[in-house]
Amino acid sequence: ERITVAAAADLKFAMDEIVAAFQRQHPADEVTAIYGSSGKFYTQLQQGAPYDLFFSADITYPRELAKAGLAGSPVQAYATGRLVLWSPTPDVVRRGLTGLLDAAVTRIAIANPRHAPYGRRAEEALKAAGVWSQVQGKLVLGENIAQTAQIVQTGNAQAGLIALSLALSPELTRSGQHQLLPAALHAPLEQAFVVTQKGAAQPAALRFAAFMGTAAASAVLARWGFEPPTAAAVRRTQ
Amino acid sequence: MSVPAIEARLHLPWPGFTLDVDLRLPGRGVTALFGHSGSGKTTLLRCIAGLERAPGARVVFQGEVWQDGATWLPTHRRPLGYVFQEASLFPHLSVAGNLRYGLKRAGADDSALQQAIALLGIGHLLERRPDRLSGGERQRVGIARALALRPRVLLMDEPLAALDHARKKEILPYLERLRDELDIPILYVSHSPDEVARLADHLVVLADGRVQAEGPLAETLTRLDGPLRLGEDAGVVLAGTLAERDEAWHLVRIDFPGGHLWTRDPGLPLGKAVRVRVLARDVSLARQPPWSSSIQNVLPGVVDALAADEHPGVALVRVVVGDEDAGHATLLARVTRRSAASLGLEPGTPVWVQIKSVALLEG
Amino acid sequence: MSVPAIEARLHLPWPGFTLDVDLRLPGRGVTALFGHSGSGKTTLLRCIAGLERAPGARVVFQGEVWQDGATWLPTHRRPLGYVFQEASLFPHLSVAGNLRYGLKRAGADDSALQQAIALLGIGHLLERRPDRLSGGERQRVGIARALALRPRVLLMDEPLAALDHARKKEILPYLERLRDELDIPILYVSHSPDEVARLADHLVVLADGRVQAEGPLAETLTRLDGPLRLGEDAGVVLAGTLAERDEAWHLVRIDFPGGHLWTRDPGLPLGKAVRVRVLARDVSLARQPPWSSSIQNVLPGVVDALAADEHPGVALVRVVVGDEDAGHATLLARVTRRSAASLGLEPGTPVWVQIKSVALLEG
Amino acid sequence: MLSADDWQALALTLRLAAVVTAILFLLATPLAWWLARSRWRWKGVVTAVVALPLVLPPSVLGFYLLIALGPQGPVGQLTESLGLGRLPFSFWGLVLASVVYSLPFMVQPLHNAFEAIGERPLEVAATLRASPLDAFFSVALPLAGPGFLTGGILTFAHTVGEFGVVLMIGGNIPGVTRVVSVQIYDHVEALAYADAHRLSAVMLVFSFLVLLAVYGWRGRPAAKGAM
Amino acid sequence: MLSADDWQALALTLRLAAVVTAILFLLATPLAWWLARSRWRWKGVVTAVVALPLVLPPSVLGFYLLIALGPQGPVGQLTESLGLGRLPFSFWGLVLASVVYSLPFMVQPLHNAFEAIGERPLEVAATLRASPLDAFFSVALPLAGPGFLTGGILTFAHTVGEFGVVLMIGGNIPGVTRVVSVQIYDHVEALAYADAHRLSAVMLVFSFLVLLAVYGWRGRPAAKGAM
Ligand SMILES: Nc1ncnc2c1ncn2[C@@H]1O[C@H](COP(=O)(O)OP(=O)(O)OP(=O)(O)O)[C@@H](O)[C@H]1O
Ligand SMILES: Nc1ncnc2c1ncn2[C@@H]1O[C@H](COP(=O)(O)OP(=O)(O)OP(=O)(O)O)[C@@H](O)[C@H]1O
Ligand code: MOO
Ligand SMILES: [Mg+2]
Ligand SMILES: [Mg+2]
Repeated sequence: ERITVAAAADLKFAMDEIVAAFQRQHPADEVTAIYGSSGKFYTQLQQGAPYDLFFSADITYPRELAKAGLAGSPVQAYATGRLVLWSPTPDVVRRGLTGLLDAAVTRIAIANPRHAPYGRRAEEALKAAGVWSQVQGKLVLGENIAQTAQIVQTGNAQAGLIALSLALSPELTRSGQHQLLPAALHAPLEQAFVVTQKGAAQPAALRFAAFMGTAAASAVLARWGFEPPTAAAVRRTQ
Repeated sequence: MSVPAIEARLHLPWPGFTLDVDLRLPGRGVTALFGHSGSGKTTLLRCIAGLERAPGARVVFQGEVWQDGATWLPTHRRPLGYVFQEASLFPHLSVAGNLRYGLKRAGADDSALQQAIALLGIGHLLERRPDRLSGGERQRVGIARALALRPRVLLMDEPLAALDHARKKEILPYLERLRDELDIPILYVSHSPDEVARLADHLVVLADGRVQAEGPLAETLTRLDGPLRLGEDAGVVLAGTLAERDEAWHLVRIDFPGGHLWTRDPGLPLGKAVRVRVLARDVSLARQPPWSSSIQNVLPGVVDALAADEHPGVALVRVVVGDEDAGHATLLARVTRRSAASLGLEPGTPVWVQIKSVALLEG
Repeated sequence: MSVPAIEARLHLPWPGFTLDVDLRLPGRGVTALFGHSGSGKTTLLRCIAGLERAPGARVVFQGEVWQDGATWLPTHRRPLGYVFQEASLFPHLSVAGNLRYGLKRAGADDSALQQAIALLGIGHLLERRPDRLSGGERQRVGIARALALRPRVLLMDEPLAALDHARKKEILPYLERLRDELDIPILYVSHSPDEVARLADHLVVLADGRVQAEGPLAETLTRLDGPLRLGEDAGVVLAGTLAERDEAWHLVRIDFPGGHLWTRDPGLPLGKAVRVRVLARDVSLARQPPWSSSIQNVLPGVVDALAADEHPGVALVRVVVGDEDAGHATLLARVTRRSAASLGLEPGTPVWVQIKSVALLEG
Repeated sequence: MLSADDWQALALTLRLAAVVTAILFLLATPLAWWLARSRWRWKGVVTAVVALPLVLPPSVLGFYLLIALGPQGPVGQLTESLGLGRLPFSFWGLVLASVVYSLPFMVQPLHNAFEAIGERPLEVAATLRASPLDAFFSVALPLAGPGFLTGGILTFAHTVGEFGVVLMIGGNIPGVTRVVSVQIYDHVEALAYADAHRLSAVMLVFSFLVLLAVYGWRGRPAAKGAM
Repeated sequence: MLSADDWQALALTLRLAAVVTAILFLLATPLAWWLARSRWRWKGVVTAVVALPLVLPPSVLGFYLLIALGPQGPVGQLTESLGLGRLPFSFWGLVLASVVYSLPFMVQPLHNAFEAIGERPLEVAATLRASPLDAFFSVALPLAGPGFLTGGILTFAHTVGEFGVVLMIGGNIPGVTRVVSVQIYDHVEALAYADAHRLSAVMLVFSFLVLLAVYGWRGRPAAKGAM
């Protein structure tokens, strides 16, 4: 049985491993994971996209889907993302968010706050650090968090606020360093998924949803820097 | 005009030029369209072919209505052959491709094409692309392409203008044969009085989009007052028969109502009907019978009328030759006014008509 | 050929055709290029203009090397005027735009253009777009466009082919004046022996890309054996002067070495040098002086040579007129062989040469 | 060198581009012909409408197509009532979107090419008994050759290079809608640059060879003129 | 009706498209001329190279431009050593990317148009004393009119509609690189469909009017022919 999982860009590395683990347990199932911005998947699902599960980088999109009657399962929180300050220059990383005011830092990459959950949290963090208005002129916006990572990774921005899960990737660890931003600087990145209407009819989709609750899945998520879902998120999804 | 005719009533107003004609052309033979540059010859042909759509016009060909009121037969259904003024070959086809283009479509077989290729001397060009041809070569391919269709009427817009005399001399008899054997009417635009006199049975003179003169060739040519000033080429055409052959000297005698003429042997069988063209410039007049002159043809006649020619020093004299029994023929002579006076020429004067040379036209 | 000449040594091999000429043309007057369709006339003009690049060729114009070895003067720096075989007007410019295109670039003023516009009768077309012109109108615009530049040499590729006689008659004298007044050489491709005889001083006959005959017009025309078969248009051109005027009869007498001829008054001043063309077909021979004939011009002469003409029934006779004092002239007569025999014509026979008509060419 | 996924994406891309180009040849040819020859007074409006897809950013076009073809959209309801199912996220949905998206790239060159032919060749064909349809095929089409070449290349390439529309309406489904452009983008986003480079290189070399073959074959053009 | 941001994006888009079109007129004209007239044996290779940007998906092109123009890239090091700073995420970076991206859309129609002129008009111009350069401006350019129109429209529109490249290399900076296509996309992703519809509608109507003006002005083409 084949199923398609649409996953937020920050899940790129974690989800690949989860899928591999799942398939080891269910050799008959074939899972294809595709990655992109949560907002685009939401738009597509509204128009009947043939995805069986939707892993968002937040909790709002899945809830909206459920509200529209397009979900085939309850919304389930699966992780809490973390934001890091990443830069190829160790000095910038060391000095933290206030260091971004430095004249040597001319460009800072964040995801687009209007529709990328990581972007919204980045904006909150910069505001909380009191530098938002000063750094606004330096901001370049990625369409999603993976593209944001790629902007800094290629050196086109001296610093970026990206997902910890991406910062842990071999490419990024090799080419720069990161500093975890205190969780208190922004609202938690509550991430949730739903099985879609189409997926509800696919036993494999339900099996995959169930697999997310296993320790194996949680271990992978933890290894890629995701924290367990917050109590509030779990509450809201029930 | 006993045979069904071509009827064309056209009115086409353009800024600066209006075509306005009402013509009935004979259903066989060559009709020459004559007229200054810009007088509307091409436009007339295009209207007849259906390439130009004159609203309210009427075009009838041998009883078939091609255009009238709501009736409109599109060009490709009109059984015509058209030679454009500028040889318009398809640039994407070879010469052979151009020649064969119409064959299947017109349901014609290969024979007319092969004949046309041989006649027009384009056999060695068949594989060529049109942009590698000389001007005259292009024109010849254009002519062959139209002839290959075996059309029921030929519209030719200055087809020979780009060709040399030798080539013309080869093609003209072929067109004559076409006219006679296929019995199809030909509308022929030409600036060459030579070609016209040779080919045409009927003449239409256009000026400024209107018909200025029209009629059978013989009539139109002997009109002394006509608007048709052929200048050096004024003359008459006589219809006769090949009556005798002088093998030794390669000459033939042609009898016509009113007399006979000796001319070079064209190699045609005795008894054949032929036309001879006698130019006014080749005719001199004398009051006494000349002798021991190289001029072979001398006929007795009577002056019929005199008229001014284009130049004040010259006159055109119309002379009638023949008698009650043999019939009559009219000839034109161009003489200086001084000679006319010194010879005392006036209507009724008996004269000897000396004809220096005669052009024999077949058919 | 005392004046600096045009020198053209060209070798251009194409598949199926090779141009191979080595010409020295007079630096003034009209050189007619004659030859069958496809004989290389256009190609020759194009090489001289620099539109076709024959490697290794040599083209020199009045001492200026236009092409030789590494030397190559691009077309736009050659002070020539070119009339294309197909009137090639710029489709994006009006007639006026086409005419003015070269003016500034050649540094010419308006006067030549105005003259050309008037002469070619295209004043009413100036605002027109080229695709709204008739074939002849396009050609005339093309001629005017080249003339407006006041070029130092004119290359004309069948410029008058699309025009009617009346129009030609208007343009030819203008070209003659150009030739004489501007003193520029003109290379003139034409299929019309009429035009050639009238305009040309020098003749080049091409066949298959090679020069078949070449020389001053008068010489080339009286060569009985020449490869140049003018057919109906065989004849000679005599140079003379306008010596007397007969006001009453609108005639003039033209004296030339060897005799005189009466012809229509062209309206030129007495004493002017003129050329007259006498076609072989207009000349008859007699053993006795004719009298009371409308033929005005009768000269005594002696048969010089006889040659076969194109038709076995006809002969071309070369006759010398004049004497020790007055000088000599050569004339051609076309007579039937039967007449030649009955008159006993052979070299040395004294004859009366009757000339029926004469074409007066200016200059 | 390439993964099976990469090859699949390549094959899919070629298939998509070929189908779209073929459909557009059929669709755009009569349209361009009509545009080039009609004298209808509102022709300008039609020309402008045909050119409109040009200015729509692919993502926007994709969005509107998604809405139109989706279950609530007019086209979507039509296709469903016809039993064709839903087009978004299917190969034929991509085809439809690409046809709309690339329409002007086919129409414009053809329009120009047809216009450049002029009246005369068609008049000649008519005097040689060719009906207008016949003349269209035997004269206009061959003479418009360079236009067809350009239109075909622009369309094919444009479809191969398409990204925004596919991303929106294709949904990135392997073997169905995951074309090369999307696959490379995925490699990039996954920071798998080496994979991206390899696939890009293969595509580049392949495209280059195709273009070279086309332009090499085209050779020296016929010397025709505007006069 | 539109927000200030929307207007800013619109203005920026028009400016970008106008600059790119102008640059490409200057760049592509000599290139297309050379392609149409040269008889160099490797011309086919150049033609193919010029057409290559066609097949590169915009996102991929954007990615490679990002690398090339970035601090480690060859162009980036050049621009920095010239004191021009870095191009990515700047207006001129967008211009550069768009020029590369749209090059074939300008070159192809011009190439066809120049080729269709043929030799004759230029020969005539030469006999009328026009130097090759002069003839180019006074004869070839006017005769290639429809090609310029098509090239201009394709380029302008293609730049207006560009998305993938801008996404990669633009960085979505308001007033600098946030063009309309990105702005609409943002509206869509932010689920602000009403905003997206409004901006799309304004852009559509505006583009339609521009195209209508252009094609209306163009009117009936001159009757020229291939014969
Ligand atoms: N581009 C070309 N390539 C090969 N052969 C050519 C090319 N152009 C012309 N020819 C051939 O060269 C010969 C000479 O052509 P050219 O145009 O000079 O003839 P022409 O004497 O001007 O004839 P016409 O009186 O018919 O115009 C012809 O046989 C023609 O077929
Ligand atoms: N499309 C057009 N629109 C307006 N006037 C035109 C158009 N085509 C031709 N004319 C004009 O119509 C008149 C007749 O043109 P036409 O081509 O019939 O002349 P023609 O007798 O064939 O002349 P030629 O002997 O020079 O070929 C000319 O004055 C020409 O300028
Ligand atoms: O994964 Mo997102 O939707 O790019 O923040
Ligand atoms: Mg005409
Ligand atoms: Mg020629």
